[in-house]
Amino acid sequence: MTQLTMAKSINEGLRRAMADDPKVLVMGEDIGKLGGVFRVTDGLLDQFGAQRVIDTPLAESGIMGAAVGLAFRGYRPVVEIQFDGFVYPAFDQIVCQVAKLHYRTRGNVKMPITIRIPWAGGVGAAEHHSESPEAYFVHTSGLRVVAVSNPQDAYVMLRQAIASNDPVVYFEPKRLYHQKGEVDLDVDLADAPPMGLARVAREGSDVTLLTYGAQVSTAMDAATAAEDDGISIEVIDLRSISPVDYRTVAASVRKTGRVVVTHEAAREAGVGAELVASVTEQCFNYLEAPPVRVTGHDIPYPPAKLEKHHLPDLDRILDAVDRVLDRPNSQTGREEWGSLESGRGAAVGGSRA
Amino acid sequence: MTQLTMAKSINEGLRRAMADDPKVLVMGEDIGKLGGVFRVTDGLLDQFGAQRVIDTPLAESGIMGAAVGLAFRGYRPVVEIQFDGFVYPAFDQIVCQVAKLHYRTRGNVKMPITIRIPWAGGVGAAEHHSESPEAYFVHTSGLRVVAVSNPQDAYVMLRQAIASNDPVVYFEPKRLYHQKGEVDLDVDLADAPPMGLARVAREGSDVTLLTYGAQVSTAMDAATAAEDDGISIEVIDLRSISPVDYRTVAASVRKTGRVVVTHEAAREAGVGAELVASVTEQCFNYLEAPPVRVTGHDIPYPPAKLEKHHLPDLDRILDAVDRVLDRPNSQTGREEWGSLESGRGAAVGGSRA
Amino acid sequence: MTHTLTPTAEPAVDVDDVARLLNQDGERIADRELDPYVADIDAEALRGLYRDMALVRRIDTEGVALQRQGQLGLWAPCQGQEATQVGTARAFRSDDFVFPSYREIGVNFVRGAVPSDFVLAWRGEAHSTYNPYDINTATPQIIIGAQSLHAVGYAMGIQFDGTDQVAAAYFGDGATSQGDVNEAMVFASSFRAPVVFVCTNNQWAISEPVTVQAKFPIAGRAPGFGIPSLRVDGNDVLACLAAMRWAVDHARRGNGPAFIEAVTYRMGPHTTSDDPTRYRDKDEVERWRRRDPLTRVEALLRAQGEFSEDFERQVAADADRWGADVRSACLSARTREPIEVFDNVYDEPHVGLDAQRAQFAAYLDGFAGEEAGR
Amino acid sequence: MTHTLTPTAEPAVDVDDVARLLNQDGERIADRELDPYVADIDAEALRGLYRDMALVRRIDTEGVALQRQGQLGLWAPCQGQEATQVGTARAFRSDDFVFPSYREIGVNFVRGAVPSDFVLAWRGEAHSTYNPYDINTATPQIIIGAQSLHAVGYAMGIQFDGTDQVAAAYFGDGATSQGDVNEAMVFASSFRAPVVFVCTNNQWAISEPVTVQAKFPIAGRAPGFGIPSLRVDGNDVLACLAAMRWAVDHARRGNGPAFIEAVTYRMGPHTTSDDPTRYRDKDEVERWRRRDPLTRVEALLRAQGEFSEDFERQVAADADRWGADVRSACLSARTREPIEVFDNVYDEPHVGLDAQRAQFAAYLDGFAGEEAGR
Ligand SMILES: Cc1ncc(C[n+]2csc(CCOP(=O)(O)OP(=O)(O)O)c2C)c(N)n1
Ligand SMILES: Cc1ncc(C[n+]2csc(CCOP(=O)(O)OP(=O)(O)O)c2C)c(N)n1
Ligand SMILES: [Mg+2]
Ligand SMILES: [Mg+2]
Repeated sequence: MTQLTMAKSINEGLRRAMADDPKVLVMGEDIGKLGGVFRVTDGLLDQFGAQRVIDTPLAESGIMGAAVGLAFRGYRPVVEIQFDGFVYPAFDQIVCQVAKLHYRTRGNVKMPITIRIPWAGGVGAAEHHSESPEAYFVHTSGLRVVAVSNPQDAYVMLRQAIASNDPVVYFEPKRLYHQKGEVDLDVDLADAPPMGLARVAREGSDVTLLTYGAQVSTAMDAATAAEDDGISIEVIDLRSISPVDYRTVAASVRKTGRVVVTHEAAREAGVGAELVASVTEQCFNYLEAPPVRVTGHDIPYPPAKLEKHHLPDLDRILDAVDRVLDRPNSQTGREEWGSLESGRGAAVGGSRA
Repeated sequence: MTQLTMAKSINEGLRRAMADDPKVLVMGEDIGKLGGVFRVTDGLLDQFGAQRVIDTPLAESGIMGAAVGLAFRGYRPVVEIQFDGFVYPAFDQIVCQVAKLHYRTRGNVKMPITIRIPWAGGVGAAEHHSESPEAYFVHTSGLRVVAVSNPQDAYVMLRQAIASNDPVVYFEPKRLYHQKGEVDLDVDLADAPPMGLARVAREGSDVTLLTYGAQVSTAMDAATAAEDDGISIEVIDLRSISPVDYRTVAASVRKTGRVVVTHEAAREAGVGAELVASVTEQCFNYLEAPPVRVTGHDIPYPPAKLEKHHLPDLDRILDAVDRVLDRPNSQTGREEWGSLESGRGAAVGGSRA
Repeated sequence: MTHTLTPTAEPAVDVDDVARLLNQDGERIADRELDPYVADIDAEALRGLYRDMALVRRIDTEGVALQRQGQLGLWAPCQGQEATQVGTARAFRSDDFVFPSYREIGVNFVRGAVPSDFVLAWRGEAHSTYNPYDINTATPQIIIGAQSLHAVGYAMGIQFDGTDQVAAAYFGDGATSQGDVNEAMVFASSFRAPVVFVCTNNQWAISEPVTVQAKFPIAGRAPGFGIPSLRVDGNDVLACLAAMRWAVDHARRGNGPAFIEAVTYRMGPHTTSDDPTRYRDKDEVERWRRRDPLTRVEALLRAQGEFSEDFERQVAADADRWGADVRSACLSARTREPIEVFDNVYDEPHVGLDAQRAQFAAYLDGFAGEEAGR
Repeated sequence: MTHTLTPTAEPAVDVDDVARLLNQDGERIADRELDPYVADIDAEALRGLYRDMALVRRIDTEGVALQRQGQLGLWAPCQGQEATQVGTARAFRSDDFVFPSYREIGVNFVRGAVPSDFVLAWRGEAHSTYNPYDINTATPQIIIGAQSLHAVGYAMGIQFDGTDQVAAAYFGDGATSQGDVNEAMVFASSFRAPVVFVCTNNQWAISEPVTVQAKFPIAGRAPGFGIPSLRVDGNDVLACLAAMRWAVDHARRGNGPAFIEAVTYRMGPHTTSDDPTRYRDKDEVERWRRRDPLTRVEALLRAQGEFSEDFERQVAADADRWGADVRSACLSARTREPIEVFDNVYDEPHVGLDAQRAQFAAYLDGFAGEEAGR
């Protein structure tokens, strides 16, 4: 066991995966000499050389398409997208090729590509540097999607993602890069919990709080704060957001009967929507209150000085906890979708024709 | 009133919008002389010339980016994406530019772009020609998303979309292109229901069936079939899937207490997830059963000969209706997510490290 | 000299400004640069090329017919492009790896596809049939241009492995407008990858003439990316073979990528769903009919006294056999079981999809009984 | 002649293979082609260019300082690129429309940005400050290359409107690898749009040397798309002005797009978050320091006896004022109210977001009380 930052634990994950399997290579922008803008690939170029640590031209579709070709050739490319907001030029290659080639070729061509994405906000960054695009990939059949919340998971799940024959989108919360945690680099990967399993991060009995990535620590803080009010929150770190380990989720919900989901991404058709819908389908008779989502607003990511009003923080989570417990909360006395009841014409938009 | 196919009614919508406003232009692949692969732009080149009916080079990002520039200049481009599966190369321009420029420029630059997408399956087409990508756009803040189900709506909503100062993704179900319906081309657009409003396509009292696009006719057929079993289904044609008119939806759910959602797109984090989550949040106390989604499977779109096993048809909808009514159905006696209870290790995947 | 003003006039695009070894009358034209690449092509080899083209044309005709008869959902005819496809594909070694697009019937034929491979995808039975590793050919790409990057990535892998294989990507004139194809040139050039790009300029992208994509010769674009290129008569099978051998050789020797523009013509509709009379002149089609890739090889062979009746009969018989085989592969196709839509989405167990599959299996099980009951 | 084999050797890239009107010592070099474009540039005008560059450098220095002092989240310095930015931007008319990327401080300065425009976005107060229509300049683009297409679309609009404006897009050497930039060239060429592409080749894309993007001169790529191009010394403000006037003139006269590659150097880090010592030589930086764009203009003016102490003092004073104004605009910034995150997502009422906004307003209302209660 050793204390490592998440950035370093991912770095170790890459290093050891590359040492163990000559087919593993990493590619992306500025990952060579610079070691990546977050230094996650630091030292890899020196150790493995320019054929396995590839500084690519500045073109994400090109990177992803080349990775597909390398996978055709039997390689296991680990692609770094420099920031969450720069994955979109690669979207076509991801959705139409990476996700579908195994299906298209009836299993003959494997796509063991890991797409690493430094992810989400809370770091005061410029536009496009704080996005949470995970729902796009969760909605894309043929991909697996994971989000890590601590250095140990970051290490183990990266190794598992690289070892998987399926494409995995691997989200790394930027705001946790420099947080340290205990990491056992010598863990037996076969024995470690598979990346598909959720983890009960904290046990509780009143409310199930579902989340992933950096929001796990916010959720843990909320659970601690709620304890003072005598509220016992069970926090589940989903780890894999596609597929979701509903066995663990359902066990919790059947116990608590109350669910809050939180993520940074916009709410509409986000991962939270899937979680609420699935939990409702599976645990309806156990639910004591409608699940509540605490998410980013349905707005483009705002300027850095305003991001704290966008990101679901401890207070917004606790307010939602109050809601599912039917305690006084910010929406008490407000009709749900109150504004809907009034002004039919004007409020629906798009009527200027 | 006149009988028109949906393709023709969209054609008329384009023609009249162009005639009324010289800033409206259409652009895309093969939309000029050919009149589009579905003939939706037939005759427009002759009438309006090559500066307003623009055959573009074969590059969707280019088309969308050029449309953004034209919008900067005060034009109102109507972009045709040739098939649903070809929108992904334009994804970056849509997500980062079309959806965000109004926000980025604090309202100074308008993006009155209409993105027309011939959409969805059931037409026996080759790969990439039957996709349902709508959830990607619904999850993208800054866009409006509509899906039409009949020639009259197709005409009116297209006019409204083009007239809107916000970008609108406008989905046209391919399998309805040749279906005829009554169309009033002289309808007063200001008086017509705004595109944001849902429509109760059929009243009913036992189950609310939510859908949009071509699935509306399947849903109507299901409602008719259910009538024979004494089940009264209320079918709601959402028309706008972002935002959704939850006022109309909630009114129905409060009446029926039972909800089935159906769409062709994959289930995971799809529009149905949002609908179930929102309905549960807003109508929890009225719900008698967990809402059920009847959707495409979470698979890449299958080969044409197998698509009928992928698309949610009348029987699958009726099976779901039976489920929400607690009548015998295909899942009777099965534990929900039954397989989850067994075989923890192997079933979660990604464990081969 | 990029620091002096380049001419502002648009370069004229002339379909005859191409490298050529056989003129329309089947006369052999000397070409100092290309001749060495086909020095070994004797009458026997030439007949082989002719035969390939004839069989490809027959497969194509059969495909169109099957579509017209409702046996295929769609067909993308390659008539007119046989020389481009056969000539270039004959330049590969079997261990080279090819990334074709949807119209490369002749390429797949040369690579070793079997009759069913040509029809089952268009019939809607499968997205693809052959195992790409069996014939070192990827499944035909429908997303315009995407495969160009796959070829580059594959070629990078070849480089890393230190073998002397090459990769190749086929795409159309329309495809050259896509970002992916240009990024592919950037990557290929930067990594000096052993990849050959083959642009089949058949003058049309569905209804759009090539001038919508490029008001300049497409082969002229590659050098700007540092990639040598050659513009070749795509209806001249000998020139296509020679040009492609040059390109493949260039890549195989470690000199990096090369680019071939084959100037040809799509004689038929874009696909069987298309109606080209809406957008192009009959005259143009007729002009190109006189450039038929088969007749000029036939003329050459006849002039050499190498086109015997026996050979003609043999080719006709072979073509008939291929036609029949394609037809019977089509008609005898078995549609997979409903539950098989779930196969191969993932390579490893998937808790979500496995549950969904089980749910659907239960639905299918119950279906018959329920159906009877309704 | 695209049908003969093009050379396989990579063209050498020489940073001195550029059009130049002022050498490093500030000596005027005659250039038959470019001279006419700067015939009107007398000492007064030259001092104007010098002054612009000096003020831009000062704004840049202030930005770096403000970032170091924690007043800005980030800053993307333009030091070394002043001649490229000022020289090219001075070629526009005010009614031309410019699409810059994030590093174009000098372009925005010339276009008429006010002090707060340079800092508020980097401070995180707003994604953008000025109204693009006030200075006919789009908000700086962060998505690499995306703006190149916007410029083409805008230029198509100009064409349709029949005016003689031009549009322009600025992007870096790294950006040339992006599909969008290449598609922009395709569209511009096909539509003969009045657009000028300005590629600032500052030798680096963050840590990647330009050779990762292109093993050939970037200006050499445009002609392959049918676009005339010019490679110019990006540290020579006079040459940049001349080249850009040629390009703008070309576009304005209806001759279609033009492309400028300005060869310069990013003297500072990529952004204030970057540490260039990890990836580049001090020597290289020092070599380029001797090519400073300001000193060579100063040398020329001094040689002409046109660089008076008075002028020097005036420039220093103006720079100080700009520095102070930028600083105070930064320090006096007002952060918007929390609820304003909902502003301007849509132009028209939106039933979903309006409800969400109301919900959040209720939350914010209750927050103070609840906070006190906890
Ligand atoms: C990304 C994408 N956009 C659009 C299409 C629709 N489409 C199919 S073929 C085609 C024209 C292709 O022209 P070209 O590249 O010249 O190839 P050809 O068909 O002539 O062989 C188009 C627009 C597609 N398949 N993929
Ligand atoms: C689509 C996209 N990918 C990646 C980035 C991250 N990024 C920002 S600047 C930069 C380098 C740009 O280099 P260049 O185009 O040469 O411009 P310069 O910074 O030198 O002015 C990169 C990779 C981005 N902003 N957008
Ligand atoms: Mg073509
Ligand atoms: Mg640069």
